Amino acid sequence: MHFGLNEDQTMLQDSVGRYLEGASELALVRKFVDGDPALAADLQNGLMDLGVPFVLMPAEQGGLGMGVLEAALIQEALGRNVSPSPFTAAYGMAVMALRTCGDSDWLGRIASGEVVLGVGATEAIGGREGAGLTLSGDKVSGRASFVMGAEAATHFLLTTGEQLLIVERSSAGIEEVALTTIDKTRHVVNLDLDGAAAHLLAGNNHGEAQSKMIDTGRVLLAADTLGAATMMLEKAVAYSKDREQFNRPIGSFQAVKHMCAEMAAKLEPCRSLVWYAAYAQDNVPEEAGLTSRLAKSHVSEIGKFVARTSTEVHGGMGFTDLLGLHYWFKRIGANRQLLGGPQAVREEAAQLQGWVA
Amino acid sequence: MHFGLNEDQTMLQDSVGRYLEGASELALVRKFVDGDPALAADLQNGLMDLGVPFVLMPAEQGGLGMGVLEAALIQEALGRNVSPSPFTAAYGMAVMALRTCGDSDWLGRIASGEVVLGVGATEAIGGREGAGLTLSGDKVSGRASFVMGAEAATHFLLTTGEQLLIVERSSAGIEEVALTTIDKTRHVVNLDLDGAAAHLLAGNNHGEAQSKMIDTGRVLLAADTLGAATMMLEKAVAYSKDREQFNRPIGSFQAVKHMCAEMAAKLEPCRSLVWYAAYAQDNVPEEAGLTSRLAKSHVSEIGKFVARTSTEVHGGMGFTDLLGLHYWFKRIGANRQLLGGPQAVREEAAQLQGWVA
Amino acid sequence: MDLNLTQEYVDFRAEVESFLEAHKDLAPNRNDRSVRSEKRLAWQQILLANGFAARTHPKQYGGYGAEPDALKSRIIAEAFSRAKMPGGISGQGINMLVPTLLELGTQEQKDTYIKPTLEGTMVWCQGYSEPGAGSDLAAVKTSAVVDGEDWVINGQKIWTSTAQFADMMFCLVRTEPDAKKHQGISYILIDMKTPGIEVRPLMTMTGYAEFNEVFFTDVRVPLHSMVGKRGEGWMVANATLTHERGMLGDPDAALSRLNSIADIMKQEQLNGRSLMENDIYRDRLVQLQGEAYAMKMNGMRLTTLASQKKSSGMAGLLVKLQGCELNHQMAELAIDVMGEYGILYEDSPFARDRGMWQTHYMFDLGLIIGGGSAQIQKNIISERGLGMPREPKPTTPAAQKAN
Amino acid sequence: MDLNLTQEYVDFRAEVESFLEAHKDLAPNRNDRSVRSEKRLAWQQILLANGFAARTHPKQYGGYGAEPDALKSRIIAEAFSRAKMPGGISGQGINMLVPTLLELGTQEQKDTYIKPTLEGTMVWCQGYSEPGAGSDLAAVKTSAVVDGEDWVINGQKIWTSTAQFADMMFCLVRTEPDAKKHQGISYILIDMKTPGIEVRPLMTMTGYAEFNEVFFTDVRVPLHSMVGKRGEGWMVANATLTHERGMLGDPDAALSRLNSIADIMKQEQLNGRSLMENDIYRDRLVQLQGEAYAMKMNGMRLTTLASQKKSSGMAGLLVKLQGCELNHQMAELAIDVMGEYGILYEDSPFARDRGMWQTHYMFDLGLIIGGGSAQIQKNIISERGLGMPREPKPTTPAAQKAN
Repeated sequence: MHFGLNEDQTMLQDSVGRYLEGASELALVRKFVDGDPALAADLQNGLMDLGVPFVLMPAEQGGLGMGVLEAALIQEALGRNVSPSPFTAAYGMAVMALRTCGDSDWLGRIASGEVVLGVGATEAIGGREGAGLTLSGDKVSGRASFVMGAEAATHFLLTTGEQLLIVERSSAGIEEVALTTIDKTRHVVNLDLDGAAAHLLAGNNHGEAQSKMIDTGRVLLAADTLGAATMMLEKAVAYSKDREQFNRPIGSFQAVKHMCAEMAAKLEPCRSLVWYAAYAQDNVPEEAGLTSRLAKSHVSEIGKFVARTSTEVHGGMGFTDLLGLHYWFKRIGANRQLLGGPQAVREEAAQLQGWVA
Repeated sequence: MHFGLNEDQTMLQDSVGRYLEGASELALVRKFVDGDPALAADLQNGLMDLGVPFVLMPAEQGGLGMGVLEAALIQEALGRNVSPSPFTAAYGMAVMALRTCGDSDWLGRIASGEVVLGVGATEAIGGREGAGLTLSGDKVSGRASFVMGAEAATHFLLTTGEQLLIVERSSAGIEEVALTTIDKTRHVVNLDLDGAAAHLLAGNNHGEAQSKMIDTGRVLLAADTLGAATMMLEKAVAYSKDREQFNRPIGSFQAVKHMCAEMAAKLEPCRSLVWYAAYAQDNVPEEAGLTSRLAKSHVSEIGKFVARTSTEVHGGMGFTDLLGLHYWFKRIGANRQLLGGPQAVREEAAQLQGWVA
Repeated sequence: MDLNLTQEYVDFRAEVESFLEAHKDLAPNRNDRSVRSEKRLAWQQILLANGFAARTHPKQYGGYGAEPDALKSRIIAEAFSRAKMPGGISGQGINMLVPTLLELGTQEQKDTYIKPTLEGTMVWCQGYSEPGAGSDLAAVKTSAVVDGEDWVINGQKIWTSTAQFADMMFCLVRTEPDAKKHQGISYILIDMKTPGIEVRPLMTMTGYAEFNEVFFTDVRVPLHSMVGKRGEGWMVANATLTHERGMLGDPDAALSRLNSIADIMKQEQLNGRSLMENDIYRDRLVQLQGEAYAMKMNGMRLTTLASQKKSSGMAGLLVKLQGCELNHQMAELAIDVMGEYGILYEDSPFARDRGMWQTHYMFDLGLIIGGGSAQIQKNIISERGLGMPREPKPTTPAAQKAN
Repeated sequence: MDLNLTQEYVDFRAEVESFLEAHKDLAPNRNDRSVRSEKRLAWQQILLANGFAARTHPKQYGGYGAEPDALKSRIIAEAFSRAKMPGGISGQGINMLVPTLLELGTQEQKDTYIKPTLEGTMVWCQGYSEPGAGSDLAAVKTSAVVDGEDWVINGQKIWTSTAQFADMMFCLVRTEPDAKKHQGISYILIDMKTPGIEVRPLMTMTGYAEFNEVFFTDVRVPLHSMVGKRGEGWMVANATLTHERGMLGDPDAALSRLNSIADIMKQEQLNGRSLMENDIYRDRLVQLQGEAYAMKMNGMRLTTLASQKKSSGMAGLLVKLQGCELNHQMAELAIDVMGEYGILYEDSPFARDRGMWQTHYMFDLGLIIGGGSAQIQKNIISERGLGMPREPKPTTPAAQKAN
């Protein structure tokens, strides 16, 4: 028994981390947020060079054939560097769905780089604003909201709740509405579909594929928050050692020390929870659904606490745009709500355990 | 407009407070808790001498004809001194019910000292363990649970949910089961009734009387918690100035200072809320139900925080029996659950505002 | 305890209400925040003349000269709020500079500055905070050195909220670099049109520039621009800092914000059910309502204490700490209720009120941090409110030099 | 990451399980807390012989002499727990004194004390805390003065949990009253039957006497009773204090407590509805489940780190702070769920498990406070875990003398 990362996993995380630290530095993220799309493309190329987008892709399709744990380590590094990347949707959720359905056709098109999938899963979680899709023959209509991975998508993987399907972004009958969220490091859109051509995924286990896709997405969002929150804690500690008030580093005040201690004490167990939830997706099927939900909801709550507390430790500077701390704050805030807020996800966890009908 | 206590009210609270500080000192409370009933009787006599038990009694019956605010001030002093007293039930809730029904007969018997009423209202709030009473003719059967004021009761005022009635403690068909709670400064009992003789209260507005009785009880429990929590804060501040660790009074450590500041900042607005809720019972009928519930639930939550935090400030000594701090801790804990826990009471507040069916 | 108004105040309220009814056509839109619109300045003149602005300021400086009466102030504020009409111009000039000048200014300063400030034609900004002097305000480094008939000022200020359209700044500068920290500071008035002043907008996490930075490069102001003596600036500033603390935290605002959230919860739907039917959000709403009620009643108690000219004690010290936290938590609930729609911002389709609750959520966090952070507030509550000991002075060499 | 056991460990687990199956008739009831029952002592002998107690202690002192292997330790603990059979005797003697003696004791001390301690025939209590020395353990005042061949001890200890039936105490005393605070302390072993020792039960807020106070009046112990040198007691004690921190906080226990609460929620009814149907309590339950899972996984990570002989770092430092808080919050939920029945206590009719959840609620608060309070834990996490600066030393005269 070994609870922790093995050497390969540590190396993977280190190499992605080292790459992103330079390639996704804050100045470049700011440019992306201001409308210059270059960074997303650069990162996509850079990550492709490292081979990491294909982490979940089966080896038969030319992927790395690794598991959700490795994907989570990559996602953690992306969150840590607030990197614009469609990874969660395109290479986490979508590949998991296709892999589960055994759809080698679409997997192959992704492996070749021809296709990048955005993912709209909100309708399978809880619909607002009249969202929801219906399939009639091979035409799909309705609204898919909060579709993730729109930075780079050529196609979208959507769900009717029961069936998974793919539409081409440029096809007729799709009206795309760009959404502006607090987190401008990633792009989400609404899609209004009116008889758009839909390609059903292979296989007859779409229900299972949808579950695994959402479980994977939630684990990855938890990992993203873990990375972002870890960075916010580190920044708070560093700032508190550096910044002086009343002729002392503020990090020598008990109030500041205790704020940092509370962040660390709450956050560190989240790391083990994310590791285990990710590992369980591939290795402990009976715990996959529960741990994905517990990780998503618990890490979201702790992430919110860290985001606020780190900002407080930074004082007025944390509140300004000058240090850019708010990019992490907002990324954590967006992760909290995407694919189900904490309360909704906890309710699913209770249902799963038979605690409520 | 004057939001605060007038001179009479301040004098009332001061005189009750001064009296209880001596008469209900901790050493005597300990004796009571250990089984010696003397203190309850002494306090009853002492309070009678001050005239305060009749605070809510109409002047026509020889009472003081004052309001719930005055009763709350007395209750706050009782909580502050963890005094054994049936005041909440006997002179707050019961008198309010009788006054509302216009039952001058029973009021008169209370005024003469012949009758002291315990009150069982739990069944009107939410029944567990098969509790609930049914009236058949003038006989009542069933179980009344968590009947308050059992220290001194000669009779009990009970409810079927719709009708208010009084039974004599010593009458046939009543089996009394003493309950031990964490808070041994007050006595509660369960009553198992089997065709016990019941005296219906006068009037045909029992529903209104029951509401006002419970509202009054909740305001008084909030006032009791306010008094107990205020004392716990004061004790924490005093202890922190006195106790030295690392060659400094612990009250000079920022962590301890901030714990005390948080207690004070949360608790002080509770005082205004209790005052207003109490005042509203007699003077702002449209706010009486809501503010009674908000006071009960909010002050319970803050009370819990203060009870824990004050204990922490006292360190190991707070955890031992030596200082007796736990009598306040437990009184606050019991108040929290009696007449409806915070969540149940908030749900009633939501119903009252039409926020839920 | 008597929440009814006496006849005097009932009459006064009626008087205010009939004034408002009679003048409603002259009032500018209350959401119009522009500083120098003609309509606003004209409205200010009307308010001054009728005693609804600068009510207790001396007549000789353009005020109304009434006796301070906290209850009447509250009645005025409530009547204006009910009528949805804007009250008098407020801001740091009226709230902070004018009281300072009345207490410590020279006759010439009073004559020159107070009347136009009250009339709204002279707008002020405050130059206290610096990048290195936040919680520790006495650490200001912006220097002022005598050169001939002038002070020559160099340095930088931050968090100056109205600098971009202010005529004047009241400012803390270091004039005696060798004196002990608190004794080397002076309080100086600066014309913002003086050469060498650069105002740069300061963007915050909300994405809006609610504040500015102000840079001084060899800015020359006449020697007589000082309020109080050289080296007394700390004392002068502290005389009015207490005013600022009292300005924040309106308990009625909290309850009205709470009601907005209740409305959202009734309107927003998830899977076709109103979110007000969600037990958990509803319970959080009532929890916050309990606290908002407690804060409102605490505020009413403060009004009474003020009208009795009694010290507000603990009830006053806690207002900022608890009020900002309550607002922050209300915004948090609103966002949670909206689910994924809660993260929509600015001009996004589907965004509710341009993501106002996110703006609140962040800006309220800024208020918790700024203007005397939560940590400083807790120090004050424990020391002034509870009489707990100050932290012992540290023994580091740097600290010894400074003390 | 590989949560499967290798064949070696699968075999080992099977070995433990078959041992347990074979010996189950010899095991005492695991709720039997009596210290010296014959059955328990006999069971301890069996466990020692088979390597399920004192597994890694040297053979020459009665241990089993195995290589330390954190995973095997865990497998043993889990197998015993699954079988509901009691493990080896633990307690402060085995957990704290024995490691100290092995590291710093004289040969004679090792020979005299270790074997009977491991066998459970010699029971120890710990004499560190004093009424004036809680968080600040180095402030001990109990004095030991040389008189002839003896140390003469006077003073008082508190929080000595097993003093009422202990044979011996390991104890911190002040031997050099004029030395600096941390340098005047010595570590001494005291026979509890020595005249002049009085043990008084210490009642806590739970109503039970979980601890004792111990009073010393002219208690004489031989000079050779000291471990380490005069004045080195602080160092000796700290060598094993770290062991204590590791002992607390069993993550499996948290999840099993959580499941008990889930059972309560299914059973308890309000107005005829199971409390598990209450959305708010259920949401609180799942919140705590998320945290309990996180703590369990953190604990598994610690097992792996320990088996790799790597430092546990932050993951280890946080266990006590977070674990106690989690337990406290679980008790809080259980009480809230039970409503009015949640306040019933002791032998009250209708009380659930003699008010066990109230006992937990209070005792867990005691754990948050005691054994290195939450405040001290946060200091340690920030300083050792995050490398943040210590608080500057104060300049008060008293402090200067002491430092």
